[in-house]
Amino acid sequence: MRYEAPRTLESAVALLAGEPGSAQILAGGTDLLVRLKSDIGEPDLVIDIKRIEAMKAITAEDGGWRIGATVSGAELGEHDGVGAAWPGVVEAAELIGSTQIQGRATMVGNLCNASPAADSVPALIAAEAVARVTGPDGTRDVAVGEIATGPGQTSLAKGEIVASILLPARPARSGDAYLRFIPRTEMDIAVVGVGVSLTLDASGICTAARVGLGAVAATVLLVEAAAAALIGTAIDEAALERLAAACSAACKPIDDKRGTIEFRTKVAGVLARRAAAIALARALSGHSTARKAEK
Amino acid sequence: MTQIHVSTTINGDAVEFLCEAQETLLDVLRDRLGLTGAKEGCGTGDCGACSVTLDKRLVCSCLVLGAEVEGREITTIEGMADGEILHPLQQKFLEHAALQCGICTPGILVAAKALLEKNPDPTETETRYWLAGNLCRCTGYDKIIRAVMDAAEQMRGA
Amino acid sequence: MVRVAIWGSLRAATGGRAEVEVEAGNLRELLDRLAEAHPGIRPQIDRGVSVVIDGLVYNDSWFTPVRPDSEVVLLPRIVGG
Amino acid sequence: MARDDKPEAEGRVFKIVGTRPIRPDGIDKVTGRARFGADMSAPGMLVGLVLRSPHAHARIRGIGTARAEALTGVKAVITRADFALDSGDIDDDDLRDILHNVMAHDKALYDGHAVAAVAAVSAPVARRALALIEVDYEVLPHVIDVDEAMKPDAPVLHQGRSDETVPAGMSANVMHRFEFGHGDVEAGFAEADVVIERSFRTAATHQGYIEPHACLASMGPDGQADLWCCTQGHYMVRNTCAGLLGLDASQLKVTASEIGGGFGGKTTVFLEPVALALARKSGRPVKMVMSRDEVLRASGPTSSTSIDVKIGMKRDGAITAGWAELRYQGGAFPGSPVQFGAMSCFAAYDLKNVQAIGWDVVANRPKQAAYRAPGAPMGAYAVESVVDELCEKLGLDRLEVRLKNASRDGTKAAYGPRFGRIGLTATLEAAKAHPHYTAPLGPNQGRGVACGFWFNFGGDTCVTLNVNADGTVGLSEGNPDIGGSRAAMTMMAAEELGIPYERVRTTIADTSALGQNEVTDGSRVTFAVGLATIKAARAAITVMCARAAKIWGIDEDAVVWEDGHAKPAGPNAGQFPPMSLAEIAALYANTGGPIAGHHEVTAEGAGVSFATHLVDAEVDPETGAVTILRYTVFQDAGKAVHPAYVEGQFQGGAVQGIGWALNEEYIYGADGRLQNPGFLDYRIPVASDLPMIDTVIIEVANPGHPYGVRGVGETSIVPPLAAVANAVSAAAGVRLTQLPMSPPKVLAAIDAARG
Repeated sequence: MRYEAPRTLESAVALLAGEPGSAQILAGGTDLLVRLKSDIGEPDLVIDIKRIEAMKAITAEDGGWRIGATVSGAELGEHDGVGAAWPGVVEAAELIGSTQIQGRATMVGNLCNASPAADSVPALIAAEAVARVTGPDGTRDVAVGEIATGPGQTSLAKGEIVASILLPARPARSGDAYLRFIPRTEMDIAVVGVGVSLTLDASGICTAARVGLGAVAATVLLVEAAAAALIGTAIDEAALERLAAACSAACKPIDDKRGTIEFRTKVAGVLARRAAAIALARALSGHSTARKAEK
Repeated sequence: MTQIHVSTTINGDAVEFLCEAQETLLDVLRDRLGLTGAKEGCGTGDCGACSVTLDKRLVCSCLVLGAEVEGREITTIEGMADGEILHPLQQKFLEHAALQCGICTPGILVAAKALLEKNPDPTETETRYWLAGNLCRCTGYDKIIRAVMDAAEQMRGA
Repeated sequence: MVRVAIWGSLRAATGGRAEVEVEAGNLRELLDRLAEAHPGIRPQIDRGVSVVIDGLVYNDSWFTPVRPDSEVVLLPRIVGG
Repeated sequence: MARDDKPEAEGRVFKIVGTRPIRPDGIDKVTGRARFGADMSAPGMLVGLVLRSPHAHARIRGIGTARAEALTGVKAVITRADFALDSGDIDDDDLRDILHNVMAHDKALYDGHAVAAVAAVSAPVARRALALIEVDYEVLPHVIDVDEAMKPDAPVLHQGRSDETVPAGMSANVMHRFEFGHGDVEAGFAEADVVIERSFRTAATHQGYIEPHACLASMGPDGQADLWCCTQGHYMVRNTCAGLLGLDASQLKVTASEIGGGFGGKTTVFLEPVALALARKSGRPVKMVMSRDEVLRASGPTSSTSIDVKIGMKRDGAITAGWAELRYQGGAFPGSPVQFGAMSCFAAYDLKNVQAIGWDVVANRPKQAAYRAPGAPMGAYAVESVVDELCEKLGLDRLEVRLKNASRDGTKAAYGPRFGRIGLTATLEAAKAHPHYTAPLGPNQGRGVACGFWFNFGGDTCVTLNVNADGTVGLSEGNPDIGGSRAAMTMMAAEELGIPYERVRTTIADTSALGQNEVTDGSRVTFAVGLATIKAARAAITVMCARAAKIWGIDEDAVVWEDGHAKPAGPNAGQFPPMSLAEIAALYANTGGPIAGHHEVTAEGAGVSFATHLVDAEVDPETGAVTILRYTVFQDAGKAVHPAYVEGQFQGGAVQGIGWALNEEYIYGADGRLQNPGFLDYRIPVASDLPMIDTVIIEVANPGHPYGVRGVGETSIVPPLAAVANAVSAAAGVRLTQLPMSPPKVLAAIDAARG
């Protein structure tokens, strides 16, 4: 295994594209280093992208925020602007691992690992976030939901790197939230994860909604029926029940060591209802309520 | 195998070492530099026994490559006391009997110090969540939490 | 004679009796006499037993005195974690 | 009779015992200086790694090591053939099983079973060498579940190992049957107003010590060997390794490192004989450290169990009969702790009619090792769950019913003997009087109570106490300090000698320095090593009194020891100013030579111990998630030498029990491989899962110890499984009968109860 730490995105892409053997991007490394030790995955080349200045930044863009690929969960959590605009996305990113993991793990890494249980991805999908992908043939913008194609599989072509994620500008009276279920209070992989983003009109009627559902299928799902259950309603109890039913109906989970099909299916609905209630409260209050308050 | 030359700062001292690409910072600290205070309890970032700070950020040294720390600043448990004067956290851990076997203690002290530098007045809940990545199997955490809260109070008064 | 209480699964070796009597002045004599009188107990004595004499557990001390009025209970060898 | 003896300690006023000094090894452990198993290195050291079976059950038809041996940097490859004593030459069943477990013989018996090992110049080279070893396996059918393993048609691990207690016709996987009890249970059930019978299951759990097994071995061509390792008992390691490798015990010196937790899991050997064999073959020091994956797959978790319990109760709460049948799988070799489950499960109750039957069963899992009060928590869980359900059904107070039926001084225990002085009712009374018991509960919250018992243990113990010329004292003992025992020994030596705590330094000696010491297990150390420390101090005092007598020219018997000074026994003995320990020590060379005291004993007379736990839990009825809200431990310590470390034992045991109750479990796939060999999915409690753990120390002196000490380390893990299960059942409104009570199980139970 070789280690390279290029200074520019272009040289990182060139290294990645030019490696005849296997190559891996090292951002936070919290998944990659575990894989290195598991015997299945010592690649020929590891490309550390943390020396690339342009990827370290969080920048305002068109009323939204662009998050660089090497921004850690801790750095994201300390950024007031992103937290105010997208509290659900930030709380999802902050749920990835322990304090120690937060010091390293990145949201882009979480996306590119393509785990169906990735915490930040349901929230990013609900936020309609867009990944900026740079490769040998240039740069393209891709909806985050199109990055993962299956467990551990992505749509990225050889040599392509996700350089940043754009969280778009959002209208007034919007709110988002992310909830996951884990058996402990920390240090677990989501058994179910739900991200909800919604917008209200002046009369409190929901005009737009997106619901992302994690750990219940081979990839994180965008559940349009769940969004439809909210849109046009005041997000009353009946709407929340329809939302829950839609989320449970969308589940295609497996039985594994972390949960059963029955459990995941039911809890997806429960969490969707609870997350929507938090998102609603945030939309109504006009600003983020305390993240991580819902312990 | 060609080794990588790394220049870094550990506990305030300039340090140079050679390592292989796949070696972790924990391997380097323990096996190449003789700094065995950081422990390997899992090797996968799940136990926190190898906690150090990297540019003041709390990390698991088992999830950092040695090659990554070129030009960075690392602090370990060996850098916590000031000569013969213990850090207030170290002193409070002794007074509260906040360790039994002591294997998790270096990681927990490093993590607790990082907490108090960021938040000098943490609640019990904040302390528990901050330390959730540091497993302790002996104490049930009670005396650890009390020691951290007590050290925080003393440091605020100082 | 010392009366020795035998645990349930060893009673196959004592003709079903829950208590047997042996002539013994100390722990070693007690175990020797037990094994002689009830050969079916010997495999368990070889595997290890503890002996409770008047409420205290003894594992190895052969010359621990046993009085005729002592309450003696045979147990599987007690260890711990 | 002994149980009527007044404890020597009764009424004694202590100066140091009962205080909370800073532990002598504390600064080393808060500064990173303390050296644990993996922290030692030696010049020219090699790295040793183990090749492990990927199959749950497979015949080993052959092992090809030539390609691995040919790899540059590989210095030794070993298999079972490299152990001098093969199974046929060892007539000790236990030792043979240990060898079979350390390195597989003709069959691999579980996922993770060691089949070969290498020593190489670096870890990467050793890893590459492992990949070059060719093992020809014939995969065999396997069995994981204890009830499945008992079926007549189950895959069989060993033929002909069942002993004389097992009835004919059972599966060859059944190794032993135990039965305890007295009275007539059927007659007892006939007297009852209500009889409840339930079946319970508990998953296998691991001790979860944070320090993986590690050692460093070296051996010369003359057979002299040194071994450094993390263990609960380096004398056990010495004896076992000498037996497996054909060494004289005197040739193998074992030094115990600091130990990063054990809880029973480090009371046997795994890597140590392998490292010695590699060191012998390579002629170089060899260091071996397990990964966490290896710890979980191939060290010694405890049993998974299947238990039936039937209890009868009268309307007034009197228990008329108790019956239990316990089935424990102990992994791939005989020796599950089922007898302790069967002996202890009814220990808290004074019963006229009681019967407990235990079955020791093997299965294709790692050989179990002791885990804190081995076997007892599961039995107590089942019995205390049924007692709780009876109280609920009859509308009776749970503590009152336990008090009504509680074992007391002189009660004939369910396992046979009469109890001496015990503290069970004191723990129950303390719980009843505690504000926790009557604090209000909110919606979806429940309160659980349970009692627990452990035997405790004494065993071989050697202590040497040297009085230095400057009046300080060096104490050498042979038990690794796993949770503050150096502090306790230092305190007891200082107390007995009458000198300050700071003037005594306690060292854990290597195996060449002292005689045989039993493993740090059975909650024995503060009791047995403490007893030997006090006796060693008394021996030194006898010497010092004799020296003072010589100086004063009076009879030895005319000198007494008080407050750290030799004094004339009375006016008739003469008028001499008291001589301090330091004054006597300073004159050692003029009065007869160096001054020491020592004591060697197989300590007997450990006092049993009881605890009562109270816990409040909240259940989220929509997800099955459980939150532990409040927890209080009431336990009899006999005498708490260092109360802070006694509290620590109570708290640590309670939290391990909470983990066992809620989320810890060995999860196997259909292929018989462990699916969760890491701390991510083997979920031990983290700090944010817990409240503070309150403790109440009860002190009912043990007559078998000069200060009244009872062991405290193990009893604390016995009640929590049941206490938490009772709290969760109350909060969920449905009785839960399987551990762990992970959210999917709790939610399924709630949904099933609602129909």
